[in-house]
Amino acid sequence: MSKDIFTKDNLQHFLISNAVPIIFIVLSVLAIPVSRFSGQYLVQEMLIRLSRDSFLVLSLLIPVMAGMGLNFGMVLGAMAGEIGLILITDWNIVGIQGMFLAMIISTPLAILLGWMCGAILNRAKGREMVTSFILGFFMNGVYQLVVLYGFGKIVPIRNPQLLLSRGFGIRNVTNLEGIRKCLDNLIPLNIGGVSVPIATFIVIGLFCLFVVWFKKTKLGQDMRAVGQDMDVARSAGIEVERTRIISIVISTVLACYGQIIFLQNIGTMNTYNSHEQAGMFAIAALLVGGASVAKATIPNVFLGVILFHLMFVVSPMAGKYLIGQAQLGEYFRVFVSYGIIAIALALHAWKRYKDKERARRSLRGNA
Amino acid sequence: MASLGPLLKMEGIGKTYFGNRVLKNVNFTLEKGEILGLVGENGAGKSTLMNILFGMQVIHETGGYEGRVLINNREIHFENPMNALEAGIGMVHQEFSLIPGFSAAENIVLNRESTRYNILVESFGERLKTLDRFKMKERAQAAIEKLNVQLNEETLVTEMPVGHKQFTEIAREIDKEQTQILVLDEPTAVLTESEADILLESMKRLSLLGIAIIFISHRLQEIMEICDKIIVLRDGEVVEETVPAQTSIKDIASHMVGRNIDSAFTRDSENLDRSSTKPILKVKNLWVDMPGETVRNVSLEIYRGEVFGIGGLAGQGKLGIANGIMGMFASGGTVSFENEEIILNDPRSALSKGLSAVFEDRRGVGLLLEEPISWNVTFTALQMQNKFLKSYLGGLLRIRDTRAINECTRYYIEALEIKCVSESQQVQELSGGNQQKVCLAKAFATRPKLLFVAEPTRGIDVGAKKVVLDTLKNYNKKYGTTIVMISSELEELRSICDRIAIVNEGKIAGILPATSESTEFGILMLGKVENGSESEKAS
Amino acid sequence: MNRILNFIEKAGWPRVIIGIFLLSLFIVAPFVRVRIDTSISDTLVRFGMNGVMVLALVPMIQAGCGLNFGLPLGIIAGLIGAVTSIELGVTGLLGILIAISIAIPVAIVVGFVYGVLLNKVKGGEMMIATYVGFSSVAFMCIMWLMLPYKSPNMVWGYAGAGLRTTISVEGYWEKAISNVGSFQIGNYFYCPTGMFIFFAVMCLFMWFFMRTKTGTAMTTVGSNPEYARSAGVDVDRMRIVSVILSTVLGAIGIIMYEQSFGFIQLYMGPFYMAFPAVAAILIGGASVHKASILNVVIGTFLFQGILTMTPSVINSLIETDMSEVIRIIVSNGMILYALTRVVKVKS
Amino acid sequence: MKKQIAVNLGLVFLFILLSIFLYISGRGYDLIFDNQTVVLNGVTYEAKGIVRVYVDEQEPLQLWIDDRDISSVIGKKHQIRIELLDENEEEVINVMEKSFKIDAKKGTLFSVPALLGGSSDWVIPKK
Repeated sequence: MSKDIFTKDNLQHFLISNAVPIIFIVLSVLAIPVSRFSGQYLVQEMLIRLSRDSFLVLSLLIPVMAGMGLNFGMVLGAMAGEIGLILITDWNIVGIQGMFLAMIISTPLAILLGWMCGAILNRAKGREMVTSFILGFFMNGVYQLVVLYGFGKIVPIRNPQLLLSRGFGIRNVTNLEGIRKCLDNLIPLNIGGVSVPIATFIVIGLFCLFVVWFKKTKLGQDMRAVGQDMDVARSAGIEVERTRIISIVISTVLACYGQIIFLQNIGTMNTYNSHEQAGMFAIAALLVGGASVAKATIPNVFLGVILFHLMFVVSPMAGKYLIGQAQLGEYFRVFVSYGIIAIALALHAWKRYKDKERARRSLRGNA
Repeated sequence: MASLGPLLKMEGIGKTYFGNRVLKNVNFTLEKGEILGLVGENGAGKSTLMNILFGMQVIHETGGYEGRVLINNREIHFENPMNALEAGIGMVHQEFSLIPGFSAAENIVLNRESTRYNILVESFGERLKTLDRFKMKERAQAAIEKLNVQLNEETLVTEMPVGHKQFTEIAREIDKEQTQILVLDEPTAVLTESEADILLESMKRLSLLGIAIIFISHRLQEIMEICDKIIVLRDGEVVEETVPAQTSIKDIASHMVGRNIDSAFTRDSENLDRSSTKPILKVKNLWVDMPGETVRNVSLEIYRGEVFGIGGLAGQGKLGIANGIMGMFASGGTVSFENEEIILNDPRSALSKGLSAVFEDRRGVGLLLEEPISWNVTFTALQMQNKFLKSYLGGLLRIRDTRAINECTRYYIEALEIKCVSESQQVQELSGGNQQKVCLAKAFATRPKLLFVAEPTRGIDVGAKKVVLDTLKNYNKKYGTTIVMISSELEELRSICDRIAIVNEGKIAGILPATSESTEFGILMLGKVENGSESEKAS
Repeated sequence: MNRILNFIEKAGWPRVIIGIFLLSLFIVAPFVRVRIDTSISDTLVRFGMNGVMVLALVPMIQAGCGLNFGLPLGIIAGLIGAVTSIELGVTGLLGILIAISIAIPVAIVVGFVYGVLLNKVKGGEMMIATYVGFSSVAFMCIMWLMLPYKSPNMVWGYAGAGLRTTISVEGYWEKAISNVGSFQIGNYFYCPTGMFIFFAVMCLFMWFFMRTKTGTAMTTVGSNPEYARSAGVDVDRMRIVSVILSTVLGAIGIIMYEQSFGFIQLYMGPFYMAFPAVAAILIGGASVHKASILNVVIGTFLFQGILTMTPSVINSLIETDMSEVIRIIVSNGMILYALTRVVKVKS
Repeated sequence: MKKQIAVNLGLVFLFILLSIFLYISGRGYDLIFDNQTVVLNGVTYEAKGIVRVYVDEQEPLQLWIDDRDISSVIGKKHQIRIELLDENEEEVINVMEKSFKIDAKKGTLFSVPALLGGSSDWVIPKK
């Protein structure tokens, strides 16, 4: 075999490995001029969305490290965060204190839910993703049961503005005016007409440091080992099941914080939908950033958030100018977000198959 | 602490699995810094012995063992392998137990990493200590140095040649400070010759450092070269305990395979006078990429109506031959049956020409465990030969003929004495021997001209073994079907085959008449005959 | 006592619990002034409406492709057929026939592509199927806006283009199949005989198919692909056939649903439609890799029974509408149970 | 192990303390300032012309006679400054500054006339 073929093969390998980000970059480059948005506007939007979403997406990293794939069960954490937010809104705790209080009270709940999720996933090894996905739906039912029927009856809610007119159950939209942008505006900074939510970025930065540091701990090392080969890890004396549960617990708790940060930026909360969207968008963004089911890094997170949201902001307007219908762009971005997950998952499965074949070919070469 | 007596003493060890005796009164001792060579055929009881030493779960689950294991004159009872590790016994398995994405250093100190304290430990426990990469590297280097091999501790396992993986695993055992006894299970099987030499050197060094080694290998010259003591196991018994100076390779080989001819395996003399030498199956330069059973270059001719045996040690490729011809694994070369070429990599081709196979992996390939016996028996015939189908609407609609299927199944249940409730019983509820008979019935139902039977007696009891072998013999006699039997048990092959080929390292080491001396087979198996392939070509 | 335990063991706990729950709903119904005949009639109608879509899951489960969360693909094919049939303006049984005969070729093409994709991603089918289903629904949202349908009954009045979200089939083929031989007892009980006959025919077809050479091979592929391969079965082809069959049945299923329901729901309508079907078959006792027609019948009846009864009975009982929440918890709980059921160790 | 439990119990305790602190310091209140004639403890306080109420650093509320307005504040301790203006809203006639703690039990409806009149009890009880 000549060297040519080898490099062609390499190039192909590179393109396949990075297909998703490349598609997105191309799409964005084409769509940005069509949408007629100004550069400053886009920069501002991207900064807002980075501050809003990064934390949620980062919460996905640790289960990937432990070999459990994309944690669709992060919606459980988001639910825990929302329950915390409903409570502090009812108590009328506002500002940064309110946000911290919401984090503190939802933490035990998130730990509990994460533990449950991890235990369930341990019973479904090899199909963690689809199981955590369905678990998200299931817990959404339980969440509704609690929030729609329990709140105001069993859990006392004093603020009538939160409750449905029938006297119990939380309204569809919860107003979070009290903590709106409390973190984003904690340290005001304005660069050339673009406001930068510096405090949020500090929190995100700290979290990145945490991830980097965590990888260097014994626990992080164990997780990587479990993620790569459960049997070897077990025979070396690592508690596999426990390690897997811990990784899900961490992810769930972080998703809980992520959702709180996300909602403080938005300022209102769709009581019964926010968490579902959170999970879907976070996973789509991570995949767009070039992560796979088996490998996800911090740069993937930021690249993904930027590319995914660029598409999100740009596509309705691009659709409008291109075909004359904003609705079309709207559907297009829904299509893109689901499609990208489908493509990324399929590519990963396909790549795994290809890699296996490559490995086999090299084996034959030696023989 | 001065210890009296030997480091390890195994006294009167015996073990039965479900009534099958696999170990009987095994005694040996191991001194500090001694290298013990443990040899024996597959199934001679080596792994069981080591499993006992390690306190493996499988031993407890099947009713424990007989006899006593003493370390430094104190009797020990290991609950699980962790206890054994704590007591200073290290084991390097045949399958690599390494984390692929980790470096050599990370693997060497796996789950025993050097760590540094940080404040979070107070709340979250020991596991949040940070890794001390520098110290980990130092330890890895030290362990590698003891082995005296060229191995960069930063290399990832995925990028390592096989030999380095082996060294990494041994280094891991050495890094454990308490390790006094090291068990190496066929460490050189996957190594090239030069790598093997380095490994042997390292072993000698380790023994000088006072570590005792139990060395399991099929390469007898290695055993001769470095062992202080050799133990030969056969059928669960120690048949020979000697030192290299007083023995020869040939001696050991004959001890390994030579056994008293069991009455169950007496030969029918009539098999001998078959004189057909017309080839029915011609195999040329076959390679098969079957994991763990790679076939590299096999050329063979099998004669019409004979019972042909393929023997050899596990992992040498004998199973790959049948799997490759039947299209189950990627393969290449030319195979022709009755002068028609078989298209490789397509199971339909071989099946449609009248070949059939009973695979060694009964549960994996051979059976539909969750389906009734009748399905299992008739499926191939139904798919490949359109048997057992009932036509409706003038042939437009053809559905399964349950009646014919059940009838056929009942016939085989009777003929092969399959013990079951009815033909609709699920196969997973049957015993191993009866499952094997179902596999045979499946092959018979297609009325094959040539039948591959791989490891037909593996994991079934003696009585069933005899029925299976007799069935094959009778089938061959009754229908003149050519049978190719692949087995690790040489005596079994010798009892029913006409000719036996021995496979070593993916190649045919030689083909001998079944009546040849067992020592000759033993030597072929151990790869001692350098010019094996040439002699085969000449014949 | 032992016999009861034995029965429960055989039927499976979830099925017994759900059965008892449904039975108690029927018993309680008269006491809270819910008409029992209406309830039974509603249950039967919904059973017939959903039956074929649940049946569509059988071939893929049997072939080892798992639960077909990609059912929306078949549904979309059915929707294209239905919408085209209305565009042509054909009414009555013929209208349905045309809808089905347009839907089937579309479903075959879509199913083939989908099957090829699933063959490339063995082991990860379910998750990928889910997202393929989702994204295809979103893609069709774009298409519904752009396809050149003209019938004034279907397009947005103000724009003159783009299909509406809900299209009534009244005046075309509403209940065309249901009403074949249907009868009414009193004011409240209606039996859609035609729909049952149709469903029975589909079940019979499936029963026959599973006993043909191809059907047998398909089950074997699901049971042990290696065994099937060693017996000369083209595993990939069988899987594709199963996916096509599932997609076609999904297409027919949605047309059946629409003619009874009276409306075609476009856009995000088919989005979550796979989940109730999957839940139904699992309630019927199917597992991730084994399903029978009996599972379909029992499961659809139990699941639809609960969906019909909970709103009326529970609402009157506690004066709160909890049916939606109960639906979510029961259906997803069932799927979760099936996914986490420890696979019996092969002894 | 025991030490770890102790440390964690301590941490939980700290977090509970922190929660209580956050609850108190982050609690938001709606203070209602009422400029109507009231009778408190038998004393009548007349509503006064135009008043400006400064709460903490916020924009002032401007109250006419019989007027009331809401100011949202965080935490318990607050500073208010009330200015009584002349009819042209130009000159400040009277200034009153006061710091106080909110007692949620007593209520958050405050009487401006009572304050200006120097009453110590200027919270209008809940009805």
